[in-house]
Amino acid sequence: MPESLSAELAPKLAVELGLNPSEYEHVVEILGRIPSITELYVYSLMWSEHCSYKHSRKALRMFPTTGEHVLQGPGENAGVISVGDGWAVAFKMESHNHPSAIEPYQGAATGVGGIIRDIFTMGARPIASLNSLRFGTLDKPRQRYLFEGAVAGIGGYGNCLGVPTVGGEVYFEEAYEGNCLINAMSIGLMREERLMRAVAAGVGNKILLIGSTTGRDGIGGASVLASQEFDEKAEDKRPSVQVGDPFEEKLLIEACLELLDQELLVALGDLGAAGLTSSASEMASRGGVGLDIEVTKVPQREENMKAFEIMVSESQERMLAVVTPEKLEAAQAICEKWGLLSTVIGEVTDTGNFVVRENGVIVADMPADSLADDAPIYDPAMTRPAYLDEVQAFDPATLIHPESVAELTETLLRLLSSPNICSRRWIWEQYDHQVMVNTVVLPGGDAAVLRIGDTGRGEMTTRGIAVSSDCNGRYCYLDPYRGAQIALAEAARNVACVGGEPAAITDCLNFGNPEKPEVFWTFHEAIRGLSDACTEWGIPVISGNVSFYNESFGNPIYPTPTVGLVGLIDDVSVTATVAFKDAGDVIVLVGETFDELGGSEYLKSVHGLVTGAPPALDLELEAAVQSAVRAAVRAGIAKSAHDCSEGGMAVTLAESAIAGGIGCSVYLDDDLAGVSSLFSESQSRVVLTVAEGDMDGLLEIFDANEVPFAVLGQVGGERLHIGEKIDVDLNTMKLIFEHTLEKLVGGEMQTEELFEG
Amino acid sequence: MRFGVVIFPGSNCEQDVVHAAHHLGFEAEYVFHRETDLAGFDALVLPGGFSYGDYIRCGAVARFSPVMSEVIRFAEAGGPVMGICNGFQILAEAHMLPGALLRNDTLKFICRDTTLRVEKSTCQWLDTAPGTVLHIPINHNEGNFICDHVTLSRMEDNDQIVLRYCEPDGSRAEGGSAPNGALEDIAGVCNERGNVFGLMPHPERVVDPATGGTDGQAFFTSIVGTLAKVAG
Amino acid sequence: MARYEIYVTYKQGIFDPPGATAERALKNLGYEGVEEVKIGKFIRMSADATEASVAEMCDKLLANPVIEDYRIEIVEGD
Amino acid sequence: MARYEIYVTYKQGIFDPPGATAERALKNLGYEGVEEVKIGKFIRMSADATEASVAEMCDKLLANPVIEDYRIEIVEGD
Ligand SMILES: Nc1ncnc2c1ncn2[C@@H]1O[C@H](COP(=O)(O)OP(=O)(O)O)[C@@H](O)[C@H]1O
Ligand SMILES: [Mg+2]
Repeated sequence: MPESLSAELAPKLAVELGLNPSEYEHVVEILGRIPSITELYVYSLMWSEHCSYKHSRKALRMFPTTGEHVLQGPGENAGVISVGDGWAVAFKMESHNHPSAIEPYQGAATGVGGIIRDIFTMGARPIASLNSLRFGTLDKPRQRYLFEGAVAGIGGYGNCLGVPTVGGEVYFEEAYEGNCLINAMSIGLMREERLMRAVAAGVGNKILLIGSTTGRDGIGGASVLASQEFDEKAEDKRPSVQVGDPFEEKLLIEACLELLDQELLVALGDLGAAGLTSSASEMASRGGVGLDIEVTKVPQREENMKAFEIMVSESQERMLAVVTPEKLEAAQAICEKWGLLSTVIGEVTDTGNFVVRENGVIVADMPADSLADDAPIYDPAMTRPAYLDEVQAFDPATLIHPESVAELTETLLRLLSSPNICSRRWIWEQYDHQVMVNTVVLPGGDAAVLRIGDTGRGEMTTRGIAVSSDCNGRYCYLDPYRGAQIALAEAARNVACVGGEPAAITDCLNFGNPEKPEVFWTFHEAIRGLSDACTEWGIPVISGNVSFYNESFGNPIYPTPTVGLVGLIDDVSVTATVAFKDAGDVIVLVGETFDELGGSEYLKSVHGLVTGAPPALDLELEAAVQSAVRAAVRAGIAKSAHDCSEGGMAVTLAESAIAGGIGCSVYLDDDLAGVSSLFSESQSRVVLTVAEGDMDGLLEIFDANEVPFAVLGQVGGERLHIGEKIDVDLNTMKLIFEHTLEKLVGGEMQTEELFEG
Repeated sequence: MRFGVVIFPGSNCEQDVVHAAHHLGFEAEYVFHRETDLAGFDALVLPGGFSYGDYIRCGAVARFSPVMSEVIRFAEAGGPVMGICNGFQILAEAHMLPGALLRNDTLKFICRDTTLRVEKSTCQWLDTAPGTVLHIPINHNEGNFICDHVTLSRMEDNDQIVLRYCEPDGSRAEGGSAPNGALEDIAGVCNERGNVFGLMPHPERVVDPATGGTDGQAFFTSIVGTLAKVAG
Repeated sequence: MARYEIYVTYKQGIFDPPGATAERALKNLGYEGVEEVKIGKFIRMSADATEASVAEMCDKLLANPVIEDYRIEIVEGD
Repeated sequence: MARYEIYVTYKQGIFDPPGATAERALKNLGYEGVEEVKIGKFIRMSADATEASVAEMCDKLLANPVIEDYRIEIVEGD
């Protein structure tokens, strides 16, 4: 039996490690004695918010998680769907917010590294990444530093691995100033039969630790950084910052996939938050077996490490595998081939206990399932925040709005120079978005499209996936239920614009302190909204991540339930981009514009307001619009497709014109005031262009889907001309749209000056 | 035609090169960096990526891989060797090509389409007419080519400059057209003999029209003609 | 005008992948007696500035205080 | 076992993008008296090797003679 801590010290240390008194009592009860120091560390980490989901677990049960494509739902390292012809895709999104706020480059880089390990752990080769980012406004040097560093870190890590980063999103809002969000999504491809689960089995089998050495870096990272509020003292927690080694990770990918190809492994798991502790205990509890680990076998990069330090270290780029004794030699030979350390550190046992030894002496002996399954589950209190009534009652009609063509045109230019709308080229040009030569639709449009196949082995298909990540935190702040639904709607609409059919989503739920009833209410509403829409549209949630305690100086961030959606495409040779193509093409709006300026970028950019009710979302109409758009794209009729999102119709038209290098002339016949007609962010709208001769076919599709539509005008010329509302030449728009971000990042100017200049 | 595509630890464009070769109907096979037998290959490609993490300097460690002495021997015997991106960096570190590649002057990684002008050169890997403008993407952090003046004029005299970054119309901008600060807008160079060729842009990304274009095809097809000439 | 030399290195306990790679590569090249290779930055500058002001530059820009330490040396002054 | 410190710097005349950018950034931050900022590498190692052997490591791997110079210092020997 391990040496217990003293009866005085144990409860005090427990509190310091983040266990509350009743959780500590529960540990004592499970063990039937006072825990040893190693046990206390292990429980405190496994029962931390980050690892145990103790505040969110119940609410997450609302999500629909099954569907025709689902091979693996939530509960494993990543969800997996089948994409046809025996191919499967694994994906998941995860946050690395707090580490990135301390050290943006390494925080973001290791975030990418972590989520990619979750993917190849499942047996899939990582084939694409996305990133969803939130910062404060770029007029603050610290925010520029965080943004630049995070983008460089994401690129630095992903580029080195040779995994294309094909999409993402970024918003700059005051609400994220003290707590940036870095959500990384990874997608991997495999043959269905290769699906691997992290389930330990086979008494006597060896536990093999593969990859990097273990140091003191990131000790307690998961509990320290992700499970408490973030304050100015955060900088003192510096030693827990980890430096990523993408080269090691690249070798791990190759070695692990080769090990799986040769069927040398019983189980494979990655070491993420809480390191060896969580990886080993999860494997054991899933398999209903015990594990016996000797910590001194773990290769260490620092001297005199204590057993508990080794067990909880979050040193990056490590994997844990279960191997039968017969296959051990072959497995280690593959690790050696890739220049990786591999060390047997223990064995699978039949005791059901997770036993840790130091030089043979037991320092921890815990029922394995108690670590994962006996974690506390809370039912946090909820209160609807008082501010909601006030914001939702706001009527934008009470403001003075621009009306003349000159004023409206100026307003459009102002929106195109908004950091939330302007081109993200500055970001994605720092990401390798083409490696693996499967990227069919590059970043810069609505959704990215990837061809499915293994180019390296010549196993190509015509199938593809379309991917998008979305969430407008402002909408979620103004109405979390609807805002979360819009996040899903927008992701699905983006995917429809390239011809994709939504198959499943992952999510990353970024919220404040769940122990605050108002925060928890927004969390619960967001999940409810997302679940209702997922159920209605038949889109399951197959993986996800919760990030709480995103607060700074006592204020929660906007509720930010980021959605990462994967859609399916049968034939990647028939897709569409946002760019206008040829003069004479007819411009058609699918859907309808309403007087909905609440929560809009217009209200923010022009009036400095984040208020009002966000746009309405009719789930049925949204589905019909998407279905019509998808049909038009798949029929090869749609020459361009672009959904209306932030900035409204005017921005959508401007973006398509800029992307195509050709203008348009349209008339918006909608009885609305100019600002509403142009900048309203009404949902369920997509702008399509078709050759004149294809109009009949298009109308048939609209008819079959029963969608409202309007013919707006024609592509052509070098100006964006919106009858009686806007008239501006392409180049003026392009210069503003394309260069805002790099200028803001360079600190060369503030948005305001840029516009005035 | 059989290409050998050398994989160093950290290479990551090898499958793209193999795909390009297959797409054009050629054979291509991976050669692991520990291998020392290159028999049976007509031409070798060192693909892009981050060999050894690009730690110390890009290509600095890969240069010492066991396969490299064979690559050098292969080239010395006249065998064609092409280094793309990281492959170019490795060839430069191994002194099989002149010059060195510094950090982009923007200090940023750059992944974007570029326009390149084919120069008059002795390069065996490209038979495209000089003056032709090609669209080929770049994807690197350290593609800022540099060499001393003596080397530069020797390369010019020997027609060793194969590709230059240019404006879409083929001209070179006054302040330079290179997105990375490369000396004289140099994007690709060959050795005196013309059989060893290194370039920063990624032609393999624009071979399969489904995912790019076709401007990169000549970088894989020209060598066939060259080898036929030698054999004939 | 003084000339400064600044040495920037990872803080104790922070993993240094380039150093580790260099060490492995040197060993592979046959230099087996090599250990604890660490790679940092070496910055030289001329500056009409006090050492305190150079330290400030390090804190703000030249080093990343979250993961790096630095040391400043004055090479020659006037 | 001796401890070595190696300073790798760009050769005279080679443009150093990180150094130039750092110089500009420092000036923007208000440190106007800053000039000739050059950023190189600072390598430390323990080695059971002579200085000549360390020089060999530099020639082969740690520095690129086309663009870089290096200087070796022994910190302590035994
Ligand atoms: N952080 C990012 N990383 C990579 N690509 C990004 C990022 N942010 C935005 N993008 C890309 O820029 C384009 C426009 O983004 P966004 O305006 O969010 O699109 P949408 O409104 O259609 O969701 C998309 O192609 C998107 O993938
Ligand atoms: Mg869109």
